[in-house]
Amino acid sequence: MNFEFSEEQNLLREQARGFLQDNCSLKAVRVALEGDQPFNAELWKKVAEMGWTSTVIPEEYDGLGLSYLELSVIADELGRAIAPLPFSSSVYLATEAILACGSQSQKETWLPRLASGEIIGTFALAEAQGQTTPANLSTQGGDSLNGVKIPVADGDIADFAIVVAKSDKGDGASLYIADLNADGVEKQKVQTLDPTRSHASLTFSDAGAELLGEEGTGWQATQNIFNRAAVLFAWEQTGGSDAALEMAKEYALGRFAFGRPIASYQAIKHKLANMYVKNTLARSNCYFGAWALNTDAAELPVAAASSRVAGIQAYYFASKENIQTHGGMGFTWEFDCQFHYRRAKLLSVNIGSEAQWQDKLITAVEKQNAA
Amino acid sequence: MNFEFSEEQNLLREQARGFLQDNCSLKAVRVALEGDQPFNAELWKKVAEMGWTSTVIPEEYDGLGLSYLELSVIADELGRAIAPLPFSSSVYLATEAILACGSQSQKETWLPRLASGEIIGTFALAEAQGQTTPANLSTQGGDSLNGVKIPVADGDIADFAIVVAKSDKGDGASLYIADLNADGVEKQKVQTLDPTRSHASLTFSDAGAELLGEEGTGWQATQNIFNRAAVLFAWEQTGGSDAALEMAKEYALGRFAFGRPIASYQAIKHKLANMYVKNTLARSNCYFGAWALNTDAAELPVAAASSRVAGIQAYYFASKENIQTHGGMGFTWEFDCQFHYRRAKLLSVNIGSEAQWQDKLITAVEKQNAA
Amino acid sequence: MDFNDSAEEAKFRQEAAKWLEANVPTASELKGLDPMQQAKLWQKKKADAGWACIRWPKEYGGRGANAIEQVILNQEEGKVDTPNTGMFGIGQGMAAPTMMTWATEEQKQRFLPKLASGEEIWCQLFSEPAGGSDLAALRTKAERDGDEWIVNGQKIWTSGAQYSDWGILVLRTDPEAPKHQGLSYFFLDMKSPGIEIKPIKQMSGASGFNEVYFTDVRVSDAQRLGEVGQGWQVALTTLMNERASIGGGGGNAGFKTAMALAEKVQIDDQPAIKDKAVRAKLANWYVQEAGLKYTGYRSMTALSKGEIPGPENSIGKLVGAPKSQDLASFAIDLMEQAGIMWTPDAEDTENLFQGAYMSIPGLRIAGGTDEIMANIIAERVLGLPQEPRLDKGIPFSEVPTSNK
Amino acid sequence: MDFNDSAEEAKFRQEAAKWLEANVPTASELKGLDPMQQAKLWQKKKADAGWACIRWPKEYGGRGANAIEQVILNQEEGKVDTPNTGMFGIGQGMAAPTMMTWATEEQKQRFLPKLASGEEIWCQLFSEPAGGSDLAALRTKAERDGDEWIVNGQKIWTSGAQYSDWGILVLRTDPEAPKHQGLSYFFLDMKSPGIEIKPIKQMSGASGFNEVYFTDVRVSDAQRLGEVGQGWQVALTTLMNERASIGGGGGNAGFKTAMALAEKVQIDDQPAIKDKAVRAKLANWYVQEAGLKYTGYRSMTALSKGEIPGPENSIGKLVGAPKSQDLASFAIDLMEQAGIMWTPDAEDTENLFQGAYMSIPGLRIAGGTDEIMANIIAERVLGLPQEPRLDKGIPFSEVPTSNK
Repeated sequence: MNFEFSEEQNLLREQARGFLQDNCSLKAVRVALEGDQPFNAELWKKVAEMGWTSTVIPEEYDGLGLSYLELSVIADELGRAIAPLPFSSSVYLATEAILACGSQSQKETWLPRLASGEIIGTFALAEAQGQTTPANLSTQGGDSLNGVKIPVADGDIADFAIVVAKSDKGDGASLYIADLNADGVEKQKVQTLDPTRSHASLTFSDAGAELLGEEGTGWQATQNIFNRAAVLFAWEQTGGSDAALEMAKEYALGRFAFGRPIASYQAIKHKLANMYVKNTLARSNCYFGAWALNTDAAELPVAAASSRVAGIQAYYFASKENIQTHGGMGFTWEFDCQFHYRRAKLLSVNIGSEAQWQDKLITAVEKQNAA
Repeated sequence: MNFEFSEEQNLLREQARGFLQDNCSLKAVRVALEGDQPFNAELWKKVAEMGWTSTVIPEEYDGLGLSYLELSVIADELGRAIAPLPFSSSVYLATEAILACGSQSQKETWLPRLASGEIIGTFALAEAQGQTTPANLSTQGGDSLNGVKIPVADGDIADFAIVVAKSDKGDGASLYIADLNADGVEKQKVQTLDPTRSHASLTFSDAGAELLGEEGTGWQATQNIFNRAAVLFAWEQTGGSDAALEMAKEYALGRFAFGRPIASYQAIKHKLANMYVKNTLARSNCYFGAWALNTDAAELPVAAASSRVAGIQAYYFASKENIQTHGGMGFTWEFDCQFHYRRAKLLSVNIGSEAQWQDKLITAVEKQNAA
Repeated sequence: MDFNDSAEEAKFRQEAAKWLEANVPTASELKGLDPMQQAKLWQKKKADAGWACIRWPKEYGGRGANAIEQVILNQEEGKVDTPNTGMFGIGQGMAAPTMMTWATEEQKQRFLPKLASGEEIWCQLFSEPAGGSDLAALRTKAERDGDEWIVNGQKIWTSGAQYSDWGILVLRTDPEAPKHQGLSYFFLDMKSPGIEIKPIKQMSGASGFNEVYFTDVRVSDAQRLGEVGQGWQVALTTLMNERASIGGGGGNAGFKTAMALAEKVQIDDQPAIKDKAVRAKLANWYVQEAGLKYTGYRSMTALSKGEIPGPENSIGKLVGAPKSQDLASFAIDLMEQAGIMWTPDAEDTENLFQGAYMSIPGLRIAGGTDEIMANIIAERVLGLPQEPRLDKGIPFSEVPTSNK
Repeated sequence: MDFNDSAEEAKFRQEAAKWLEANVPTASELKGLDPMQQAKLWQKKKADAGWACIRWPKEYGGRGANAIEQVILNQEEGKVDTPNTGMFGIGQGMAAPTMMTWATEEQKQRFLPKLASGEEIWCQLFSEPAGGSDLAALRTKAERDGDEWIVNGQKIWTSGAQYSDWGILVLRTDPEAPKHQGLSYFFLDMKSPGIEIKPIKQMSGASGFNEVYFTDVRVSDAQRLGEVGQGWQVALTTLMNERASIGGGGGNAGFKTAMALAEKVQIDDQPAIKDKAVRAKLANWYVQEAGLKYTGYRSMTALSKGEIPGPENSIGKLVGAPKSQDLASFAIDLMEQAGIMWTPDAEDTENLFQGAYMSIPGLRIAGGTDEIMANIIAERVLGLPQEPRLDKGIPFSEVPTSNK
């Protein structure tokens, strides 16, 4: 067995980490938090030039045609860097949706520009507080789109959105591609817990929309897209968890209390050991998730849910206990601990919360056992 | 406000603790664990002579007519002593059932002998693994009893049992008083995790039985009886939790590692602090539970469930971490840590597990809010 | 065991309620006043009628009341709508008890009545950047110059410094003495030349604390409390009153609000409250909140019996703060993706949990971290030994402060 | 990233499977033999064919195979029904590597082949009542007498002492030297006069461990491994091989069995598996088990690349043991009152969780407590500093061992 990334993939990791250290330092994250720019457009340009946005897009659509293992490595590093980019919206969700459900012409229309990073896509599902289901979806599709999607991650900067609308056919939902720069679409920026990732409400009033996939297959499609995205979200969470642990460790080693480093107290040592444990469980689950995603294995639903739950739990714990390890300075605006704590929550409610994925995990295991 | 036990009640506590130290030491518990006696009959006799079994039974039935605050004090101390007695079965359940549902003549028949400890009662609900409900009850009542109850706490030593049987009327269940020494009743001792409290299966074959309360009111009656018993079980769990903490503390203060007491390591200090916190939350909940039980307050269902959940959680934590604090010796047969760990599980599955009471707690809060 | 007042308690409650009803500031009284002016108006009114700091002796502006009467007054005042007088808390709750114990009779006469009446506001300057949990590691130094001391250094986490008239502070008067023996305790005029105050912005966006810089600030030796080198002992008087006064936090973002949310939002097309996993979590939080509430009742009963509540009150913060953090995080999850939305300045319930999520990390740290609280319970409640101390019995100047 | 064997690995797997298929002991071969005899028969068969201890050099009874080949052999052997050879584990896994590093060529020739073939069983005698987590605090002393040492004292937690032929042990040869410097390492004949073995009964009822008492037991100096005073260093060779070898435990009482139980028992008149609270708990345990499983795959991959697995393997036990305890406790709760029933000797699933509930407290302690495992991760994986040590640099005889 070879349950490791290849030499080339590890090389890619080194390059990615080095690049992000130079171009997406914590200072850059702070600029995104405090500035009025919805995202780091310059960084996005560079990231696209390096081909990250085109990683898994087939060469026929001007992509690199690399595997999901390469994308996993990139997700891991983007998470570690808390990158202020619409990467997950555009790459894990919008691109995946078109790859999975798009017609030949839709692929030809959207994929090359997604690959080049020239356009940004996102995924619009939520309409209100609580779990969105076909039963409570209110956005209407058909020849035109009508309804309000709120919040939509990167909705204010995206050029198009994959919109989940109600359908009276099949599984109760259909997917549409909506040009967000067209008439009948109103973008309204909304404030969030993590200003380093912009969110907006999208109001569709007789807006033009193009069906993506069959009518009445949108709900199952959304589940499949989320299963694939869950692995990549989990990698971002795992990368962030490791960065938070390193931040805590560095501070604990340098901070003295009662004549010795706080890192020499079991209260801190065991706290950091617990972070390490949760991070390791998350990372190892992500390895399996990456394998399942990459090979389109039957285990994907289980692997995705398991990675996702582990990633959510690890990042919440690491980000809050990193603050705690920093003591008084930890909860100041001036310190950077807050970045992880904000991002951890953003990543945990996007594409469905911990409780949803715990339930999905057992459902997937039940299906596996039944098979 | 006066949210404390009275001087008399504290005096009773001192007497009870002193008595149990003399008559129910850990050695006595070990005898119950290793011996072949189903319970400590001599201790039972003394406890009855002191009137503990008659605490809340009205004087007209030869009881002491004291309050549930006194009974709470006794439960606290019995829990602390891990007493090998059928006290909870006979006093918290059987006696309460007859007090709550018994006719005048039934009270006259049973209460005086329960008060004197001359007879022992118990409560027979479970028939199989999992939650027992009116829907899956299989024991049949009517003119005679037929069915198997397993396990029944103290079933092999009890003289009579309150049996929950299926009913096609009302809430789906009826309560019966069954003389366990009569024909048609077979007692079969069963092995359990806590041999210091005997259990048995009871097989009823056309056994004589006497209806307790109205037909078809047995399920609601059981819920009411359990709500009252839950407070007293919680007191036993809280008493046991405190004793486990003291055992752990004493050992940690005397045991040295790397040149200092293990009690000086934060890993142990914070473990014991967490025990203290859980024990305190349990005890404070029990205070409110005792008040609600004693005043038959509308808050009883909430107070009982809250005390019960807190008691279960505190005792599980204290009993397992007491073993952990003892290190290698903690899991030997020779040491006494095992007593609490066994009893914690017994008390947590008798009258319904943590999950059931968590659910009951929220149901009770919902009813309170609706009122 | 009951929740009823004793006869005297009932009488006092009635008296207090009667006075409050008659004297609560009317809208017209408060019209045009800012929160600080409103607070001062109300506090003065209470003081003039003998309802301020009622546990203090009459001669210092109090009423000579007992602890339970204070609790009853608080309960009754909680029932009517009065201006928020929180800014007087540190002065009345921490500075005043210290003055009572350590100040001269003259100083007590001068300062305590104005503390009670809210005419003068006090702040507390103990913490320093290098200190944190290790309070006694403070370095701000005071050098003797005749009848005065010259203060240089920096304090941090000072609430209300910007509007305070006076401050209590601990200073290092002998760096060569062992850590706890080189300290002295003073109070000073916050308007003294050389004091610079900078607000600290928290990750929640709020700025409740300040940094206070001292540059050649002169303090009269007459404003020293206790002997030179006795500062730590005096500080303990102040600190004894701090931790009890800090609650579990989370404000309204508790069980009740979370349950209401769970009744509103949906899981599997039915109210989330029907979801067993949601119920189990809510149940655990209910149990914790109830446990703390009734622990409070028990110490109140002890109070009314004249007993002094001890370190066991640390559990309020130790249990409450992490509970509130997990509850807030879970409530946000219940909202699913909409949970990420937060309008920091809005106070509505839509923003309650998000605000709590961002502010509770501070609660787990301010006034003693979770870890310090656990130490307090382990050492002062359970009597377990301290960790080995490498900072004792040597000159403070030689205590390691970094890997260098 | 894939789960396929490399070409060589596939070849080796095939070869191993082929041999196993042809040589697994038949029922008739094993007929009438007790477990120990069956184990020895199978081990000898493997050794004769070069399939025992395959990582060892050929000249000592091994095959010179690499780590991943050992893993493959284990996987293949796991697929066929063979006698349990667990009793050889300590000798082959801990004594042998120590001998390889520290024994004379002559001793290796004498002992290693018989270790490989199972003809001689070894046990390990390190722990002592006073030791516990603090292994080096051992007091059993060896006094020099010409070419021999006279051993007096007590060891504890010795698995298999009752059937072992030889034992490795660490003894205190100089009580006046600092703790770690006064130790020496020996191996001895477990049948030597003066050795008394008493089984330790555990709370679960099992008796896997022993106390071993030494009264004037004589050991030849030729059976010393390493220099006098070098015992701790030699012991580290042995210990390096211990912790990795101890798993998370819980046996079959894991997620799979708990899920099966949840499908069988009822809550609210439907299968418990439909209960969201049950699902959430099961999900968390699945995630932990999967995390450990794939962490194992990662170290196996490292192995196959020739890397040596490090202290990070401590997480297996640190995560696994408490998880198994909570899972067992929860499974018992799922059975409700029937969960209290337990027939200790029965091995059926009806008793699985109860057995686990009673045995797992030992797993959280044996081979390093949860707390020690967390220290190992903190210090050896994360590189955090040790606690201050009060037992270093002073004569062992002066290290405090009690409050007296």
